[in-house]
Amino acid sequence: MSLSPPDLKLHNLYSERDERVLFAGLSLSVSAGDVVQLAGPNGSGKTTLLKVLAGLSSRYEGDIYWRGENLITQREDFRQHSLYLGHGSGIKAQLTALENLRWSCAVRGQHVADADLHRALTKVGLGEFIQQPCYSLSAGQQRRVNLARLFCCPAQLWLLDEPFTAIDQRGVAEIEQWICDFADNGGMVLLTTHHPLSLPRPLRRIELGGAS
Amino acid sequence: MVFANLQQLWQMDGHGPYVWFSFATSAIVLCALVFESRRRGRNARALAAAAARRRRAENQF
Amino acid sequence: MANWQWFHKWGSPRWFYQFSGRLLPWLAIPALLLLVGGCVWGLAFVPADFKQGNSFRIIYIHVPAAAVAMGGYMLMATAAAVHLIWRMKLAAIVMKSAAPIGAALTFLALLTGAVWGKPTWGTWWVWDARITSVLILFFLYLGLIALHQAFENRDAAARACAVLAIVGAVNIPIIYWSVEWWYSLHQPASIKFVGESTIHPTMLRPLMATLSGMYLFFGWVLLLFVRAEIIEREKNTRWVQALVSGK
Amino acid sequence: MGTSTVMFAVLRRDLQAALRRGSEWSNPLLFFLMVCSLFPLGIGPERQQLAVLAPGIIWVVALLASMMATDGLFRGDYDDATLEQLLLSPLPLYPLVLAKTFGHWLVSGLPLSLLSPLLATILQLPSEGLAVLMVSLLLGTAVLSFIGAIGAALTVGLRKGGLLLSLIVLPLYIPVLIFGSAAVKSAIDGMAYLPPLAVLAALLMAALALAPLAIGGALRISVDQ
Repeated sequence: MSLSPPDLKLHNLYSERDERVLFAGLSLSVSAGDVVQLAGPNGSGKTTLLKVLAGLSSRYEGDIYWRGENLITQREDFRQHSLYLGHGSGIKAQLTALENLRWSCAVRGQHVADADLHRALTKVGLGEFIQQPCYSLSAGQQRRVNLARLFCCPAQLWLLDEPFTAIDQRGVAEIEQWICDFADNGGMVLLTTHHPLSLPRPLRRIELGGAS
Repeated sequence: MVFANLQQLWQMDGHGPYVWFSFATSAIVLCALVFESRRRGRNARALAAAAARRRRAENQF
Repeated sequence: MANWQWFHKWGSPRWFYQFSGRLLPWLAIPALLLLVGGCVWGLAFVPADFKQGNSFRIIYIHVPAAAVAMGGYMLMATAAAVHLIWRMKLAAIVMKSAAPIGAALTFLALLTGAVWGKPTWGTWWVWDARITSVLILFFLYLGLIALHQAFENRDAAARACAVLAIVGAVNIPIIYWSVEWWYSLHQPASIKFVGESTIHPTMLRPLMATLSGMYLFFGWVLLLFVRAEIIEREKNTRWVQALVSGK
Repeated sequence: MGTSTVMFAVLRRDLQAALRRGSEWSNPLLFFLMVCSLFPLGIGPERQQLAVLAPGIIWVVALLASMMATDGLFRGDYDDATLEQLLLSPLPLYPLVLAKTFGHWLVSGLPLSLLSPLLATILQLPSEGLAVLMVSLLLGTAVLSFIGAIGAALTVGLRKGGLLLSLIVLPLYIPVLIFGSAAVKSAIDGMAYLPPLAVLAALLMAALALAPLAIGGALRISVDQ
């Protein structure tokens, strides 16, 4: 859509697990404002693809380009500008939501003032649970602590693995809105989900599991 | 030869059992390594042959 | 890239399979000749040691086994480094195949060392510096084999074992030096377990024969293990299937 | 944000998490206390006999307690997926892993060393050896933590990692055990105890410099399953 070269370009990506092909010849280019949904049955390699992009898995063939350069040479810059939210809870149960978030930002080398942390937590609806240890929160609320990272760690690319799990109906609509706002401001989103997405903006669906 | 006859070679002034036991077990272990490598080779070739037959069967249909 | 050509060619399992095929007889025959000849020479044609009597003849199998087991570990560490740096599959296969052979030779060194201790020291197990170091080397081998089996995925297993092999190789000199120091601490005046240099040259020559024979034997058996592993891993490729059905 | 502030943040979180859950730092200590008091029951109460064996006993049990503690070093983070965030940080992994392992030593090795004089008196260790025992344990348990962390990183992705960890790491612990107990013995016999302590310190420097490289590499491999 935009004239500038795509920020993220996948070329002929191939991966297999236990002698079963997950995806083959997968080519995709993502640029500012794109929202791409990776759909497909369970075990069709959606999570594997996200892990490959995030740099957590190296079991793939093919090339990935970030801003025109090969991703392998751009590892640090890519990690600075991308944010990966995986399956796990991503938080320590004995710590409070605030402490978890402070650690998540510190690990990325980004100093975030407590005020911003508070704002991020209230935005995801955990305003009054900030000082409680996370084991006293519900599964949905614990996921929201993880989602709060989206608002205090600046990034251009979101890699979201099943962001809607354990989130109630109202929450799903909220998250869809966040994704739209982020994409409208030039962000890129790659997410895997089973929910039928209803976004007011164009959405690209990539079917995995041999269909693509 | 340093020993007068085979009997002395076997006795080795009393140290015979230790020496011959060591050499015997060494021979056994080294031969076991060679047989193990042969066995792995045979298994691998059998797997490859089976894969080859499967490939030929697929190509016919 | 041209000068790296041989390196990537060398790393391709298919090329290595053919190359090693030609190499096998040149390793096997001299290995067996040197080993058997050296042993017969050491057993029957060398005068007994005036202090220890005939039990010293065990040296002709104990020292080669211990030395090649150590050499095998260092070879594994090198293959591990090559695999981690250049992701060469062949190096992973070499590392995986060298572990059981090294472990078997270390066990052999331990067994012959213990049996040798009986007539010389009167007990089956002597906490001598060399024997203790060989025992620790045996534990390192077992640790590597156990780690390799613990992983379901073969690639992850190879890379994890590569890290452990390199960490082990860095630690081996420290372990050997600390065991030597520990042994000298407790028995400063005791006679040193017969080192190569102290024995008479005529006794030394057969040792050189069995030692080089053992190295060649290690190379031969390693190639056999590696070739079997290559066939098993590449069983779905055309060249392997042609090779197998061609036979 | 400078690397040191990030390291401090990683350290702070781990200490908070560990102190909130008492079991993480009290288990190795209780193990150390109980197992040390088993030996007199096995060997017999005579003072002279125990005094000779005490340095070795305390050092072996400290080594086992430290190894038990390192199993949980990365497993907690692996299970709740915070380990991924560590690996995806734009910062190099070396300082992060260094801070994490140091934090783990503060929780396991340090209390062990501070408790050791109490154990020494139980095991009739002569008083000349007490100070050197504590110093040797302070240095030694730090080295054990870094070597153990390599094993923990290698086995974090495996279900039954605990036993395998001991098989991998124990051979690498041997030099630390040798020089640690030797330092205490020579202090008791009135001989020069500084050389073995110096070697322990050298092992610590080597571990500080090299271990995080292996730990980082091993973590990336374990997560890459």
